[in-house]
Amino acid sequence: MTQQACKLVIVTEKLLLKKIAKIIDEAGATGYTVVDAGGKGSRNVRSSGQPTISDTYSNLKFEVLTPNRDMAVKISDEVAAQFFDDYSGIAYLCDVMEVLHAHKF
Amino acid sequence: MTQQACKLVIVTEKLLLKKIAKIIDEAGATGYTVVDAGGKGSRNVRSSGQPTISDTYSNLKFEVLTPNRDMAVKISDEVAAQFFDDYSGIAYLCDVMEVLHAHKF
Amino acid sequence: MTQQACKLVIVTEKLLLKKIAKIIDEAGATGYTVVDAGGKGSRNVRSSGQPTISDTYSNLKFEVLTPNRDMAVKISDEVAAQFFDDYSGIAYLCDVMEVLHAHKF
Amino acid sequence: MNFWSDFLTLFLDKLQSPTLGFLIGGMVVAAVNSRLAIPDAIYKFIVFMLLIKVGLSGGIAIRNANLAEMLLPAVFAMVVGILIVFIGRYTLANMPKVKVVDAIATAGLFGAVSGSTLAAGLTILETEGIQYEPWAAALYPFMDIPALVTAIVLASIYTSKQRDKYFSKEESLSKQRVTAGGYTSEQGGNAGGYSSNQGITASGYPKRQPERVKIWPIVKESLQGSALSALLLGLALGILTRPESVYESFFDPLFRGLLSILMLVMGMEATARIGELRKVGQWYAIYAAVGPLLHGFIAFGFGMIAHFTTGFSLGGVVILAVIASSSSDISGPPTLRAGIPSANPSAYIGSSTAVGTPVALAIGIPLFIGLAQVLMGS
Amino acid sequence: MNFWSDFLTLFLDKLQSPTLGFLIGGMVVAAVNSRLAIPDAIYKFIVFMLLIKVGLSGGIAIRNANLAEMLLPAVFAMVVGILIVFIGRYTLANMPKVKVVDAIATAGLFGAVSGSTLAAGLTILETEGIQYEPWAAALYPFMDIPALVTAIVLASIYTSKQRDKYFSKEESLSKQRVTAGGYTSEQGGNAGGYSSNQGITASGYPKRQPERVKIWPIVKESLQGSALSALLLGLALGILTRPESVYESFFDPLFRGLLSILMLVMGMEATARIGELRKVGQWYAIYAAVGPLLHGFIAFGFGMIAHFTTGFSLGGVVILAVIASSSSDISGPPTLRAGIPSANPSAYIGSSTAVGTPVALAIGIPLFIGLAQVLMGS
Amino acid sequence: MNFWSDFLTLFLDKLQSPTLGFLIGGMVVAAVNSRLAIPDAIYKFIVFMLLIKVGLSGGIAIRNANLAEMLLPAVFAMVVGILIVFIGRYTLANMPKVKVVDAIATAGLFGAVSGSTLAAGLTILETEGIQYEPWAAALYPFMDIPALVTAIVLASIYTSKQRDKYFSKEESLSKQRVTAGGYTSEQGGNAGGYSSNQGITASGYPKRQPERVKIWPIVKESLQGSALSALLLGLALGILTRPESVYESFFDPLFRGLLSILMLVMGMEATARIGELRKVGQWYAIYAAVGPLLHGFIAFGFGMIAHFTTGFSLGGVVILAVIASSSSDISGPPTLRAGIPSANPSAYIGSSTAVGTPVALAIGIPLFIGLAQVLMGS
Ligand SMILES: Nc1ncnc2c1ncn2[C@@H]1O[C@H](COP(=O)(O)O)[C@@H](O)[C@H]1O
Ligand SMILES: Nc1ncnc2c1ncn2[C@@H]1O[C@H](COP(=O)(O)O)[C@@H](O)[C@H]1O
Ligand SMILES: Nc1ncnc2c1ncn2[C@@H]1O[C@H](COP(=O)(O)O)[C@@H](O)[C@H]1O
Ligand code: NA
Ligand code: NA
Ligand code: NA
Repeated sequence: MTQQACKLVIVTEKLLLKKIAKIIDEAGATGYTVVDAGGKGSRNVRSSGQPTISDTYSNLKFEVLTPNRDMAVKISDEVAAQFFDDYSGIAYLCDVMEVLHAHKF
Repeated sequence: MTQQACKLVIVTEKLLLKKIAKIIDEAGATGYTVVDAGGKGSRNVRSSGQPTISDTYSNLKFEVLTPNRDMAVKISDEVAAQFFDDYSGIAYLCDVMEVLHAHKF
Repeated sequence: MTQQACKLVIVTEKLLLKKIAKIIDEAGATGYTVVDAGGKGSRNVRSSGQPTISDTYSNLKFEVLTPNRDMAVKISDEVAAQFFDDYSGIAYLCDVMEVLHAHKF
Repeated sequence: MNFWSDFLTLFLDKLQSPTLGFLIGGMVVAAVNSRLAIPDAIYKFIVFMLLIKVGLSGGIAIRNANLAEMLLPAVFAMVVGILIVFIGRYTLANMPKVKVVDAIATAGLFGAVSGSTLAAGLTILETEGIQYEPWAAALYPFMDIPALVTAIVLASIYTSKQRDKYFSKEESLSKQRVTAGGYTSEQGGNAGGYSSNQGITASGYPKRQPERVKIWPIVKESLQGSALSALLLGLALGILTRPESVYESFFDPLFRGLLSILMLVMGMEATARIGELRKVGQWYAIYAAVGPLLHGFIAFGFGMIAHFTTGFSLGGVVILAVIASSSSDISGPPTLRAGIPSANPSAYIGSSTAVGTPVALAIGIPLFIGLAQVLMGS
Repeated sequence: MNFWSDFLTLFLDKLQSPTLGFLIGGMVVAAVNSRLAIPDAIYKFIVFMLLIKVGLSGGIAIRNANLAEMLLPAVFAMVVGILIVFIGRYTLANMPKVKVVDAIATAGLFGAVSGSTLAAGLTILETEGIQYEPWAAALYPFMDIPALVTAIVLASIYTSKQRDKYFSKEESLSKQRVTAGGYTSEQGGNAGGYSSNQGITASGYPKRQPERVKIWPIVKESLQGSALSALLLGLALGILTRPESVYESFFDPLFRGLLSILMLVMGMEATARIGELRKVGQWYAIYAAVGPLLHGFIAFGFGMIAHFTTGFSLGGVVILAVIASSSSDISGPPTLRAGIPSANPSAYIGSSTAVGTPVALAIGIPLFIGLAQVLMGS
Repeated sequence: MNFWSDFLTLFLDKLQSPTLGFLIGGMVVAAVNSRLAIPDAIYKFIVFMLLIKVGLSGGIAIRNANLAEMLLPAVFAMVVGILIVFIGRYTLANMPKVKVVDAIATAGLFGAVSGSTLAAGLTILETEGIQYEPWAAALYPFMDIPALVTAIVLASIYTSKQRDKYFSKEESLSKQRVTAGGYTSEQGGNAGGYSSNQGITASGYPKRQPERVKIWPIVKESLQGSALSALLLGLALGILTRPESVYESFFDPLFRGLLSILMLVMGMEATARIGELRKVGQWYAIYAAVGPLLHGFIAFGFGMIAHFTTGFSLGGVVILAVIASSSSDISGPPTLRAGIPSANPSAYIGSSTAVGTPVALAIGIPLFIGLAQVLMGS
């Protein structure tokens, strides 16, 4: 038995890690995956005072599998409302053909 | 000439790197891409004895482009059968519209 | 109001970072996201003289959201033409269901 | 005119110290686009080593010190920290094309303290053989935290006033987009130049309620920063345990060398940030060049009051001036990013790193030490 | 009652050493949620530096040593390592709500050895001026490897017995899901609380065949770990080359300082892991608090036998006790994760890092040294 | 036959030095698949520390040196660097199954200089008490840059000739795919074995125009490399500031220890790269084993000319030989990857790291020092 799903992708500033993780949890998602990312967008504003020399990436990319579009939009709206006025960020939705294996979904 | 493909995504614990790479190779995939990832899921069990303080991510995310769904499912089943009893992990399948350029596919 | 988009993914060698970023910019994309990646492909040629011992990944994965397939193909063709003779790399296109939030798209 | 010639000689002499040499070396290295880089892990560890060393030596010495003496200088440190923010609020923030929140954040960073500048100051003081109170380095948090708190509170008051204006205006203009928030709502101040005109959003953003600023979370946030934590940890260990053996065999001998490498990083940073500063306009550059010296002199003045009233040493006066002239590089920026999220980090980090810190290090420190030496001689 | 009062004085004295100060400092720093962090690269490098130094000094000294003397202590180290695992198997594993595999893995980690605890023990021995055999640090692998091997073998025997039971039951219950594996098949022991009820899978998982445990791969895995590799590399270089110049100019002088930073990390770790330990239940906490001291005393006893029969020094006895009371923090966990995959890492890492190591460091080391000093005095 | 027996004794003696011990230790550690690893950040920092130290000590000494003396050795360094590339172009590149661009890149790397090999050579020279000119280490860039430039120019000339042939052939074969580029167009030289036959591409690749090679960008690229930047920064700081205090308290005492750890990394690297070298064929191995000694002897010869004509010291002659026999490990490979993109990095990095550097370190250095000592004695 496999299941269809949506994948919500959020790219934003590193210092929001904990706050966004909390929003995802509270929305009822079964989990999330996060990777360090760099990038360029429209704001292109630095997020921290860390040295740029030999700097590692200062963005994060969250990927959240959700069972339906609604949960994804709910998370994304909450994140955007709280943070996207002041912080860099983008959120988009991808199709997942099927979730093949998961401990809980 | 471009070609359609499936993208298999596997997120699991870091110490399985070599073993999963071997499974992917043996399934006949032309390659794979892997990134360091963090995340939260249902098990949420630590995989290593490394310090959590200033820890880097302890998950990996594999992405494998396969020419068809069957190869992806084969890899995913093999990985799940061998590891997902004891280790954290999730596997899902995405659509790739087209592979635009590849040295071999 | 949300908007559909394409996601172009390019995995290639790290030392091309700046050059590819420039191509993306010049093609008129609103931004890009980049993460460190490792991987195996057909060429499997090392890209740098850095130690392999405790080496971090030597590939990069670019993800560019573009409003249409044409811009993505344009970027990908330019990158392939300039670099894929001599450097490892793969480029593929995914569907993005919708861009939910973006400062500029 | 003996004073001026003495002072000039001393000042020029200090410019040749290895500390400054590494700073300028770093600037040049970055300017010629060298790929030389000090790994992030090393940078963070060096900062830790320097601040824990400063803390340890203070802590060891404090055991026998009379802490009552510290009262007046500590109060002065607080006063200076708060004063610096207000100065910025009523000068920089009123300049044309300068956004008020950006200016307040910048003033907060200049009021706060840089651990590396402090370390450099202590080293040069020791090289010159000038005495200072063992607890002088512990003045750091007394200036740092009040400055950051003041900046965040001022920004918050300003933003909520703006918001009130904005919302009352908006009520009349029904159906206006609500996405904008504090940033884009400022007329004529959109220095960054980005508007969310083309932005897309799945559903409208809900209105945010203005909140009252709480002081304690800001203080906690500051104390939890890596720089202050290391300093305070060192102080505590110095006072409570007997770390002399490790201090003498490890922390002390490595101090100067690690500092020189940190100076290299600061130099590279300064060059790398120049571009960001340029984007936000020349008023920041002017503020960042004049501020450190002005702030240092104000603190020097307060220090001299303590010198004459309670016998605060001239070395201590220099330290007070150095921490006033320094601007925070490690703990401050993240605290401000969280506390004044609508301020543009390029403005305050660019000002501090590209101009403020080099000025404090290369001109401020030699200036204040030279001044103290002339005063000692007289 | 002279013995007890002497002992108490000595014990309290040791509690003020900088080594412990940094450990406790680290605990406090993490407890107040400070953002102070020692970068991972630095942590790994410090571990390397400490263990190669311990190896080098051993190797240099061993050149002139009579290695025949090492025989009995080495055998005792092996015996103690294996014994510790069996103790855990028949105490902790029988407690209610404790899963057997988790308990065996925990016991394996407590039987194994911590390089940082060993380094701390050696430093304090040297501070106290207590002599020990140059090869004593080389007892490390003789206890570490047998403990890990025993744990993995015991767990494997247990798991395959369970599996047999399970499969024979299952044959009668046709069509039951096969996904479960060793973990969920245990009745009443599902401490982690996760079941794969809601899990989805594209196709059924095939049955896994029980395999015989092979010893050599476990030994190899242990020897290849970074901690043991560094120690053995140091030993080999100490014996085969003339590294005195580098040793004296580099590895030795940095030792204490690096150790103090490592203690800070251990302290921070301990606090960070407390939460995990809490999840797995109080029996682990009790085992982790009592185990190190019990194991240390057992080893002390064996050491005294060697002391009286072959003249093993009292310093050597302390080292034997310290490595017994320590629990592995670097090499052990990954070896166990691979060797007993069905065990919950939170259980064993939590027990070891949050309670076991602080107890061994803060109570074990002063205790055993105090004991040795009292015995020397008498 | 006194010469040979003297030489042999001296040579064997050097083989026991800790520097070599760590190198061989690293090889063994990697060969037994140990998980011991020196974090990347540490590795990069060590390289920085060694080269800035070499630069600083040179710079401090140069202040009083007569730089006119440097002219002849610097010219010889350039000549040797260029010569080495031509030797490789007309030997290795003509071997069967060896691709010309790969061979040229390999020769370029062997002509270029390794900072770590230079550091090891300086250390052993100092241990042996052999004098050398303070500016001798500054010969580094005079050999390094010309070698890399020559290699890139030669490769570029070769590639554009090939391209011309290819395109003129192609014009007659209309509709042939253009994807191929320099790499696949070489008949019989496709050592890597990959062709783009199965490759897919959204649209045809446009033809690339042959470009003229520009020298200055290559020189700049070399100077901007982290190794050369650190060396030159050190030199500049040594000459222009007074860094003696930091040098003596920090950079100098840590030098030997850090070098020993770097040797460990080089050893691990050598083993790790052996596999890559095996893939590209035995001619690379032979070149990499013979090359360093041959290049070293050539440089030794040139050095002796300078010795007899301008009094260049024998220690200086050894340094010239050591940098000639070394092959670049840090700055060279990225420069070549960018400058000769069609060359297979496995070929040149494998040759240099797996064989060239160990040969230069373990045989070259003792050989040239032994030779110098015999010549001094005579
Ligand atoms: N068109 C795009 N494609 C991929 N990533 C993007 C794009 N636009 C923005 N991003 C990512 O989103 C982050 C924030 O964007 P912004 O808020 O526009 O500065 C950037 O740093 C990028 O990592
Ligand atoms: N709903 C989800 N969305 C994205 N990633 C997930 C999700 N659930 C689990 N993961 C990832 O899969 C890993 C293992 O999940 P689990 O086996 O459920 O602990 C987690 O650490 C996450 O990185
Ligand atoms: N089938 C594949 N699936 C995912 N990633 C791939 C695949 N093939 C190649 N790659 C990635 O593309 C990079 C370059 O591939 P190549 O040019 O074939 O060596 C590899 O290092 C991988 O990271
Ligand atoms: Na200040
Ligand atoms: Na133990
Ligand atoms: Na060379």
